[in-house]
Order: sequence, then C-alpha cells, then structure tokens
Amino acid sequence: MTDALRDEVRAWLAAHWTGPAADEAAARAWLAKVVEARWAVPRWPVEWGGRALPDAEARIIEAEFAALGAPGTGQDRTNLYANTLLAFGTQALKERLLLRMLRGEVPMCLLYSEPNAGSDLAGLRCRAERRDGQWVVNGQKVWTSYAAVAEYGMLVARTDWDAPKHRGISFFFCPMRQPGVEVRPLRQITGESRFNEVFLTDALIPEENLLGQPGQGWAVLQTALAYERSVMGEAARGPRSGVAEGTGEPPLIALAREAGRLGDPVLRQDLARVLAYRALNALNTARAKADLAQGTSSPLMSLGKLAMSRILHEEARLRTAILGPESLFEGPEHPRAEDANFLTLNAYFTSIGGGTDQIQRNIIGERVLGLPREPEVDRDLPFRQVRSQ
Amino acid sequence: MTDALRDEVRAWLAAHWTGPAADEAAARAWLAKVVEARWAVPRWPVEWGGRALPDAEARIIEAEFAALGAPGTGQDRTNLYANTLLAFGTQALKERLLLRMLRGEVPMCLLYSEPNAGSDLAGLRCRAERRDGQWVVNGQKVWTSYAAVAEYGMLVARTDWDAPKHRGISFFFCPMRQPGVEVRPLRQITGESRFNEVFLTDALIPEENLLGQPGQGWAVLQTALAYERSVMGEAARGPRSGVAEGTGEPPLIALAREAGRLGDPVLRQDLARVLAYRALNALNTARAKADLAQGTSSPLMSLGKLAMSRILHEEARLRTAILGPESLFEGPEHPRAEDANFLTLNAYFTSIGGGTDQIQRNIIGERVLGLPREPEVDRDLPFRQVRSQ
Amino acid sequence: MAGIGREEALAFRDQLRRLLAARAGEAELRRVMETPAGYDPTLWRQLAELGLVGLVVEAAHGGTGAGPVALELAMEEVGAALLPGPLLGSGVLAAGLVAALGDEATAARLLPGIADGSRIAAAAITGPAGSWTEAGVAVEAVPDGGGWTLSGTASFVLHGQNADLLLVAARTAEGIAVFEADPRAAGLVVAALPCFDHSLRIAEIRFTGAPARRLGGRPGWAAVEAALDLAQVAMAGEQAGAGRRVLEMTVEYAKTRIQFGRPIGSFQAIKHMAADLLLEAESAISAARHAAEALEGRAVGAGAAVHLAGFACAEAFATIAATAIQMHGGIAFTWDHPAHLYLRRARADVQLLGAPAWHRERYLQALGA
Amino acid sequence: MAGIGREEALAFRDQLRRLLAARAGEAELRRVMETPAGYDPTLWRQLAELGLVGLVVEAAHGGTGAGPVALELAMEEVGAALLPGPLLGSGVLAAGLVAALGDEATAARLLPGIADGSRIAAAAITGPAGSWTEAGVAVEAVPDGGGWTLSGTASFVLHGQNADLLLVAARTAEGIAVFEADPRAAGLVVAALPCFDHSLRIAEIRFTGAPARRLGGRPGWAAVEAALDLAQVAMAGEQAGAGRRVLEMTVEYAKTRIQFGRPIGSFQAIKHMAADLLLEAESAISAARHAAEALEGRAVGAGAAVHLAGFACAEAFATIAATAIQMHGGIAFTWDHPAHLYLRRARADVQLLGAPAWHRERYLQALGA
Repeated sequence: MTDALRDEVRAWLAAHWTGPAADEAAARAWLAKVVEARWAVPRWPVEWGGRALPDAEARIIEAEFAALGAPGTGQDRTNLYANTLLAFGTQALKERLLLRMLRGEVPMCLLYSEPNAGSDLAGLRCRAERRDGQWVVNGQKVWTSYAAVAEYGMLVARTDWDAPKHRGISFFFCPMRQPGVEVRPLRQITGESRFNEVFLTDALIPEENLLGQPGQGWAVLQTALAYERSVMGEAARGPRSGVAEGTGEPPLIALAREAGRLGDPVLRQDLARVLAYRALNALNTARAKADLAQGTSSPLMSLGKLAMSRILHEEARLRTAILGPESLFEGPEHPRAEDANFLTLNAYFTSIGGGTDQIQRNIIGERVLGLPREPEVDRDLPFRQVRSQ
Repeated sequence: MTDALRDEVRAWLAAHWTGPAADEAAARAWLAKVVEARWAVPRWPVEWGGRALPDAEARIIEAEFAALGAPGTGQDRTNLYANTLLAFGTQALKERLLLRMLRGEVPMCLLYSEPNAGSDLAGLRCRAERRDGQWVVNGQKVWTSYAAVAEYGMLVARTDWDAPKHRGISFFFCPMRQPGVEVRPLRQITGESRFNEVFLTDALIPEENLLGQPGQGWAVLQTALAYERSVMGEAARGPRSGVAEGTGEPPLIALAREAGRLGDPVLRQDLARVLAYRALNALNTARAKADLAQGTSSPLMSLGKLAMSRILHEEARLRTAILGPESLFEGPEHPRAEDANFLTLNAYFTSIGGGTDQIQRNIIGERVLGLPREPEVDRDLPFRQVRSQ
Repeated sequence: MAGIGREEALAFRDQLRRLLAARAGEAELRRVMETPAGYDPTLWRQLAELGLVGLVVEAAHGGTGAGPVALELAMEEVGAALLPGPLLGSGVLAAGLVAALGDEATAARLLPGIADGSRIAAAAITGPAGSWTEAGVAVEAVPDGGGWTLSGTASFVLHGQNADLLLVAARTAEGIAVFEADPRAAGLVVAALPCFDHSLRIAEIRFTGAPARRLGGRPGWAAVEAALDLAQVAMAGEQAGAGRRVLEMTVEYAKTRIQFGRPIGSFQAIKHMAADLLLEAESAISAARHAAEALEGRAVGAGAAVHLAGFACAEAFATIAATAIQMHGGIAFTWDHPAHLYLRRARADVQLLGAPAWHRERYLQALGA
Repeated sequence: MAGIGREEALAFRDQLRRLLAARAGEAELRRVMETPAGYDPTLWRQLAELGLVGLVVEAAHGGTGAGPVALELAMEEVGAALLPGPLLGSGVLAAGLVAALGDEATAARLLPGIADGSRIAAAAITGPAGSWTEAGVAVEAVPDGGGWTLSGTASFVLHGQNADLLLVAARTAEGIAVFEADPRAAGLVVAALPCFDHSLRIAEIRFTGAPARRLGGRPGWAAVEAALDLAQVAMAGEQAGAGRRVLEMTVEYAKTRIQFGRPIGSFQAIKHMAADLLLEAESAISAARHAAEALEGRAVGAGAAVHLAGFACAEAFATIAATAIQMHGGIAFTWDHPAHLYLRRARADVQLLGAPAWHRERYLQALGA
C-alpha cells in the first residue's frame, strides 16, 4: 500500500516536476497541477480535493515532494486559512474559495489584534452586527501583515455584548477590497513597515462568510491559532546583510572571527553560552517531533517560542558585544552594525508578537505544568461590564 | 542647647565609661547605669525613662556614645520590643517590663510565622481564646530565634474567626517559661540550629499582656515589623572562617588573589560585576539616609533587602567560581570551601526570611511605584471561609 | 573643580527642567534628529543663556563655574529629555579638555566662545578602533616650521561635523599632546558617520598633514583623562536620568493599560519587572552622583567611582530601556512610540566612552586588583 | 560501543525506577549518606544483579552490554533518586577506562568483578588542582625491575576510599599510561575528603613509590578521554534526571501550598519561574540524550555534544535546585526538607568532571572556534 503510493507520487513527480518556478504565474500553474492531481491535501476528504489518507501516508507524499524541493503538498497541515475554512466554513464559502486557496489564488490576512486587545485578545471590541442579511463591522485591527494585498481577512469581532468575553465573539472571512476597509501601514521600531492598521467602518460581510456559529468564534480562532503556531517559531528572521554568514561556521563565530575578537576569553564564554541556546532549542525541537511521531504529546512544543525569544535577544546582545563601538553605526557601509541593531529591535517581534513571553510562561505553567490559573476578574462578566481603557 | 547636651553626655561618659564590658554581668551593669542616667531612650517621654528630646538631639547622644563604642543609647530607635510595648502596652505591663527591657534583663523572641503562614502572615491560625480572665493559646509557630532562653515572646494569634483575615488577630506578650510552651530546635539547611519551632498547647497569657485591642493585632504587628526592618538588612552574616578577610581588600578580591585566580579575565569581569552590587547598595543606603535626614521619604529604603538578597547569592556564586573544585569540600581543613558553601545556603535566609524576594517586589511595586494590587480572593472573607492547606 | 552650592545646583536643575519641558519634547526631538545638524540652534542659544553650555567653565572665562555635582544633576534632566546636541561633546568634553590643560592663555582664548554656545568645539581623541586609552590615539603630530601638522584618523568625534574648533589628541616624540585645528583647514576631512541613534552626531576625521597649533599646559594625556572622567560622569548622569524617565513612563503605562479586566501593572510579571528596574534606576542615580562628588572633591578613589558609574549607569539604562519595550508590549514596537528612542540612546551611550567590560576592568584596577 | 535497543533500554529504565522507588527513597539516602562507605552494599548487589553496575560492560565480560544511550536513560533515574554509591566511579568511569584501553586480557581479568559489583574500582586521574587535561595528571610512574612504581598525588577520586582496585593515570617517558594498583599496597595512602554533598565520596591518594602494573592497549590519555566522555554523559543524565525530579517536586508543592487563599503556583512569580525552569530541565534532557547518541554512534562532533551536555546539564540542574528552594520558601530552608540535598548534589556535579567554563571553552573548540 505505502509502496504503491510512493511509486505513484514518484511517477507523477517524474512526469510533471520541472524544477522551481521561474515566476509567480508558473508557481500558480504548478500549484494548480498539484491540486488537480489531489496531492495538495492528501489527508482531506475526497470531496474537497483530498484523498482521505492517514497521516503516515500523507507524510510519504510530503517526503517525495521534499526530496525534489517541490512545493504544494502538505497544505492539510500548513495552510492555516484553508484548514480553518474546511473545518468551520459554510458549504457556499467552501465551494467558492477552498480550491482557489489551495491553488494560491486567494491572498489572505489576519484581523485579530486590536490596540486594546493584545495579550488579552478575548477583550476585543471590534463590533459586528447583523443587518439586512449581512454583517456590518466597525472597529480597528492592528499588526496585520499583507492587509493591502489580501482578498479576505480572517476576522474576529464581537457580536454579543451581553455574553462573557469569550462567548460573544464571531469569526468571519471579511472581504478586504471594499470601501469600508482602510489599510494604513504601521511603521515598526526597526523602521520597516511590515504590518498595517486596518480601520473597519461599516464594512460589509455576506452571511455565508461566518465561520462556525455566532458567538462561537473563540473556538474557531483557537483552531486557526493552533495551525499558525505549528508553522511559526521557525520563522524568525536572520541578519539582513548576509555579512559573515556564508562561511559554514555558526554565524556568531564567523562574526567574532571576522571582527578579530575570537581570542577574547570573556567573549568566548559568552559565545559558547549563546550558541548553546540555539543548539539546545534545536535538540528540544527534534525531541518534540520524535515524541509526536510516536504519538506522545510533548511539553517541548510550548517551550519553543519562549526559547526562541531568548535566543534572538541574546544573539543580538552578543553581536553588539562583539562589534563594540562599531554597533553605534547604521547604513549600507556598516552592514554588521545594521545586523546587530536590526536584530536587537526585531527580537521583540518574537518576545511580544503572537503572545508575549509573559503570556507564554502563563501558558506553559498552566497547560504544561498544570499550575492553577489566576483569579480572572472579567472572565464571567457580561462583556459590557468589563473594565476597559 | 545642643552644645550643652553634648557637654553633658561627654562629661557623663568621661565619668562612667571604662571600656567594653568583660562579661554579661558587667554589660548589664553598664546598661543599668545608662538607663538610670536617662540616656537609653532620649526620645521617649520622661515618665518611661526618657528625656522627650527631638531626633536631632538624640542623635548627638548617639554620636557621643558611638565615638567611644559605648552601647545602650538609641534604644528608642532600635529596641523593637521596648518600642512596641511603649506604643501599645497596658500600664501594668509597661510598669512591669519596660525599664527591665532597657536594662537588657528580658530576653525576648518573636512568635509570628507558622508553617502555613509564611509569606501570608495574616493567614495565621494560632488560636487565642479568652477564658476566666486570661488568654489560652493553641497552635504552632516557627522560625523563632532564642525561643529557649526567652522570657516573653511577641505573639500574634487569631482571636476572631468571623472577621476578615487582617481583622481577627491580636498581639500578646506570651510568657515562654510555662508548661504550655514547648520549644524544639529546627535544623536549617546550613546544618546549624539558630531557629526553633514553638508548640503552644493551652499556653496561658495574663489579660494585661494583650497589646492594643483584641482584633487590632495586625496594626501592632506592623509597628513591630517596621522597627525590625530598620535594624535588619545590615545584619547579613559574612564568612564563618575569616580566611582571606583580614587584608583590607574587598574579601572577594582577596580570595581570588589567594586562590591565584585574580589574573583570569573572565573572573575579573565577574568580580567587578559582583563587587559593584555591594558598592551600589552602600551608595543607595547612604542616599536613603541623606534623604531621610532631609525629611524626604526615599524609595531606596525598600530596595535594600532585595538588593542584599542579590548581593549574597551572587557573592556566594562567585566564591564558588573562584574556588572551582575546592568548593566540593567541607570541614575545618577547607575553610574557604566552608565559607562558599555556607554563604550559598545562608543567602536564602535573606531571600526568603522576613518576606521573600517575591513579596518584596510586590511591596516595592505597590507601595513605592504605586502599581495596583492584585485581586485578593481572601481579603474580605470571614476567616473561617478562607481556603487553607 | 570649584562647584556651586547644592541649593544653587538644585535651582539650576529646576530651571533647566522647565525649559526642557517647554522646548525639548518628543515631537521636537523627532523633528530635530532628522536634520543634518541634529540639534536646534535656537534652543542651543537658550541653553547657553541659561548657563548649561558653559556649566563647567569657570566664571572668569564666561561660564557658570559649576562643578561635576551640578553638572551631573543637570545631565539627569538632559538625559530624561533625550536632549540632542553638542552639549556633551563641546560643553563638557572639549571645554573640560581645555580647562584640564590648565593654560590660562588658551583657556581665555577658547573657553568663552564654547561657554556662550557661539562656538562648537569637538575633541578628537581616539582612532577607528575606539579604544579610550593612550594607545588608542591614531593621529601623529609632526613639527612643521613654527607649527605642527597632523596625520592619521580620529573617530567617534562627538558633533565633529558641527564643530568650529577641533581639539586633537596626537602623538608626538614626547608623548600625547593636544592640538588645536580648524575643521575648515586644508589637509583634513570631516565625515559624518550615520548613527543608529538618530539623535547622535559622530564624525570621523582624516588628517593628511593638516596644520595645527600645539596647546601648552599639563601633559596631554593627563588632560585628556581628566576631561574623559568629566564627560563620563556627565554621561552617567544622562543615563541615570534617562533610565529613570523611561521607567516612570513604563510604570505609568502599566497603571492605565487594561488587559484581562485589570491594569497590567497589577500582574506580578509586570510588577516584579518594575521593582527590579527601580533598583537599577536608583543604583544608577547613586553611582552617577557618587562619581560626581568624588570628582568634585578630587577624592582618592575617584577613578573607581567614575568607572563604577561607567558600567553601572550604562547597563542600567540599557536594561531599563530594553525591558520597558517588553513591558509595554506591541505599542512600543512601533516607530511612533518613544520607547525605542530611549533604547537607541542607551545602546549608543553603552559604547560612546568605552564599553562596560572596559570600565569593569578599570574599576577593578582602581580597587587595587 | 554497541548498545541495546531502545525498547530494551526503556524496559530496563522502568525496572530500575521500580527498584529505586522501593529501596532508594529519601530516608534511605539520609541514612546511608552518613555512613562511612556512603552507600548500601545490599542495594548495590541488587543493582548489580539488575544489570546497572555492569551496564556498559560487554556481555562477554559479565556486563549488560548496553551503550551510552541506555546508560544515560538509566542515569536519569539514578539522578532523580540522588542514588549514592560508586556507580559513576566504578561502573562507568573505571569500567569505561578498562574497556577503552581495548586490551582483551586486561578486560577479561578486571571487568567481570566490576560488572557484578563484587569489586569497586576507582580511577585516579587528576591531581589536586582538579584539571581534567593531560597536564592535570600529577602522578609519575618509574620502571622498577619488571614492574613500575608510582609517586605523586591523585585527587577527586570517586569512591577512592571504598575501592578494591585503583586505575591510575600516570606520566611516563612515553606519555600518560594507565596503571593498576592495589589500594592496600605499601607506598600509597588513600585519604577520604569530606564533601559538602554528604552523599558523595571522594578521596585523595598520595603515592610514594607504590608498586603498580602497567596496563597495555590504547595510548593512556586517549583511553582516559574516552572514559571521561562516557562518565560525563552519564553524569549529564544524572543531572537531567535530578533536575527534572526536583522541578516536579516543586511544581507539586506550588499546586498544594496555599497562601493568600490560593495555591502559590497560581501567582505569576512562581508560575513563571516554573516555566523558565521547565525550559532548563527539558533542555538538559535533550542535551544529555543527544550526547549519549553522539557517543553511541561515535558521531563526528561527539566532542561538541559531550561538552555541550557538560555545561548545559550542570548549570540546568544547579539553577533548578537553587531556584526550587526559593520557590518553596521557608520549608526548604530546613535540613529535613529534601531540596538542599538536590542543591548539594548539583553543586558537586558542577565541579566533578570539569567546571562549566572549561566545558564551554572545549565546546567552542569542538565547533572549530
């Protein structure tokens, strides 16, 4: 059975794969072929382009694709938008979007965080009201990547203000290309603008774009976040310059060598300590994957983000220490300083974004170690009565 | 006026001070003289052996005593037992004990903490009931120094189980030499026994030994604790051996020199870092005193204990690093290892005792920085309903 | 150094605070830091009139005649406001260097213009490696007729690109001496170095036979060290003041930012970070003030006090500024929030006059180890 | 090294866990650690019968024939129980040294007694300075008739005072060689060194012309290094297991200890410490297991893996044990609470086979830096 599957996918790849796509059109064309051949989502039901295969067999397909560097399969694990839609979408919405999403034709964005709902996402105040057979949305979202190009945003909004905070939220696919949606780039401390603020003013959403039932959006969101987490964590950004990175050595060693500091005994201790953080995290991640492969749940998964936060902050600190006064500078003539400074600031993307380190420690303490939750003053109050800014 | 006072105390000291007491009897005799001459508590009312002097003049007396190394004055600042008694005691109890206490004739101990009331002292469960004109006490106290020799213990016990936790506590001078009081030495992690457990079984306390009103013991305790704090903080214990301490250098530098490690650049960085902790705390303390002298309240006072905790833990860590494998050993042939190991363990005396570092950070956050308190689940409940172990 | 009295110093500090509150807010900082000069000449004149620019210049030479203690106090305010400009480079380091030379004629000629703010002086001391020791000097001076010519490179020159007057430490046959050079002279090029802290101005100066005038008085390196100590104490005050201010801002935010139905400052995670930072902030203030007192009293052990402040204040400010962003959360990850301005300044200050590891080593040496 | 399969290793681990739970509890530890020998001979025999003592000895020489991976797993249990005794010194380091020499006759003569627990062997490697490098060896061997005599001092000898057999690294004209000596022979004195960790036994051995037999096979220092790597991995497992156990105890306490009307583990101060410690504990386990796998597979880069475990596991255990006391509060400041037993062991382990700073330096070298 598995041999037959391996043969089949190999044969198909041999017949179709011609190497990395030269442009976006070619990439889409490839995806369309993968979808048509039912390789995109092998674990999914046949009805939606899948093969209803068990995980072990789907991994065979992924392995064969990976061996050639061919993209497109495994979207039943990694495509957070499509998986969320499959699990909670209406028949109409699925028919309209699902295959297009697998073919990479539907740029998406996430409309979750708000200025006053960051760590406490369930405290969100963006409002959606049902009016004349559609939903009308008003509010503000923030930290939205790709908002300007997205066709839909996955949106959480409050639809019931008398229910407790977690129970009055609904989940939507919000059309982004409409007058009620205004996107403003948000400049980060790094000077880049990779995120946006999104202002929703009487933005309209068709009824069929509601995922799950009204008021059950929190559960839908948890599913979407779980898909997001399983993809994230490996996505931390490295240096911008590429200086001292191409030698095969660990980048920090290469940097210290290049800066003539590798003989400094104080720095050497620091270097070993910081290199160990990344090495240990890689070992933890490998153990977590091995545990999962054996069906054992692993506490290690939850630790990855917290560990990565320390890695990034510490690596940036060490780069600065290696460079010394050179770190004062910026600009194209000072690429090593650019890196150290950029990485210093961008480390907060990991220690704050997607749940701060502090929230992460709560989660580890409570969900992994089983420590009791704090008393929550607002958990069961009707949301109208919850204290806000 | 102040010159006259200075002359008076100088003349008196010239006439009476003959140098440090040779034994305990001589020490007591000296204290008796100091009390008789009204130097012991110059800020106190005349009625109780004082001179009703303002602080600035009392400090002149303290300075003159200090110049000769003569003890006995300033007890109106430092004698926590006598000050508590003066402020809250009944006339009868004051008449019986106050002057004896100033003369050092009343060994005392503190009966505050309980096995289940440590950080949360107001959660104490030692019970005192009024019966036949006296108080009957049952319960257990812990972390009591000098319990075996004390004549009285300052005791907090619960007298009202229907009041909220802070409002059902009363404060007593509990006679220690009675059958209902059993003292058991408590061995610490250092191997020493400087503390005791005290078991109270129908222990009896005369009515006049109640300080303040029944149920107002928490306020009395706060006063007593304030006196205790102002004395503590400088009381952290140093090395036991005296090795490498007599050179005039900072002890850590002397130790590193003696161990032949002073040239190690990694250790030198560590050394500077750790020496700075103590130096900065001394500067902070000096600033706090200067602020106080100018009548400005200082946030620095509250920081001293937290700072000292870090100093002691870090100094012990560094001693260990200096010694390396020598730190494995103990016993009289390895005095430097004895020190490093003892100080490592004893550092917890400061980071846990008298309010853990964590409680200390709460206090600093709330009382100094004005950050809001946490929701307290048990604050206003009748104590009977408070969750316990 | 003489020094004004404590009351006077406090009164000056309060005046300065009011002026900065009115004229040197965040919006002004953001505007000015993107201009080439990096400071506001109008405000600079006002500060000079107030007496800040000539604070440590003797009254005889047109200054305020205050000592390190008053300077440090004032710098706490300067730091809190993240005031950009040539104060540290011209008013403290360069003025301090001229004063430290102890040559009356030179002082009378150069100090009045520095003190009244009409001339910006820059001290060019260390080379491109940025080591603040005698060995770090990378300019050589050669006698040339009646004068001298300079060759080599000086870097990390504070406001070198804005200077009217250069004071250059250069190597001669008899050791380091201090020279006066004209930044517009032939034989030298002043190149601005782009800084991660946009409110900072640093230049590299390449000398290729530039004419210079040798300044007399105390031996050159001793004078440089005295000026560096003064600048270090001033920067320590700046760091202490900035650290305290950014902590105050953060605590204020933690009191008002509501998440989970209560202020985030009520959570131990935030509260305990704030408590730890308060210890850092107060220790930095103690260290900076102590170093100032030691310098003012020319106390034995002043070296230890200066280097203790050198690393303790730098690291305290850096720690507070870095942790403040974490405590704020997402809002401080935006360009428009001031938190990163403090972090950028903190990172600059850590390197500006010697990194913490260097100050630690010097501290230990000063303690006899 | 060969190694048994994963299933078998897990089954062995479970058996061991049950035996330790039944026979090696805290009360037993406290009793045994105050006896001179420092271990329970009866339990020792049981552990030998189970196969623990000869775990890494080939089956041909009476052992279990397991490799580093199974050893590491077992040591996690040993560490969790703080099992005292000569396992690391005799069953791992000394047995590993004999095996590493690769001389079949020596192995056949010495290993069976070590493996079945009837002989306690001790490896005397480093001198009083405690440096685990070739230069640290402080015993010299001189040919004497057909045999050799040893002079000098070896220290940090695990269970040297309990040994029936000494394996001594000593300097010869051709480099370090390994010698066999009888601890009861004339010309040597075994002195027990009192340890802060009462469950540890360490001796110093002074040789003054003691007779010894030179062991053949692989060059001496290479064999010593192989044995040290094995011992380091075993101790890393011990540290990881002990760290995890003391964290579990602490988390359990935090769930049940009520202060302010709720479990202390519901406070962020405690919860966040626990979360941070979990990262340390899990990282230690990963590091120890990875080092064992690298050693078992004789992987390129095994040196880096061993030294990474060398400092990561030591510091993780020390951090967890130290923080656990703080998290417990007063109760853990008492002699009768087990927390300090873990801290004492952690402090010992940090020093036993080279301090963290040394392992960090070696790690960096192994990475090519």
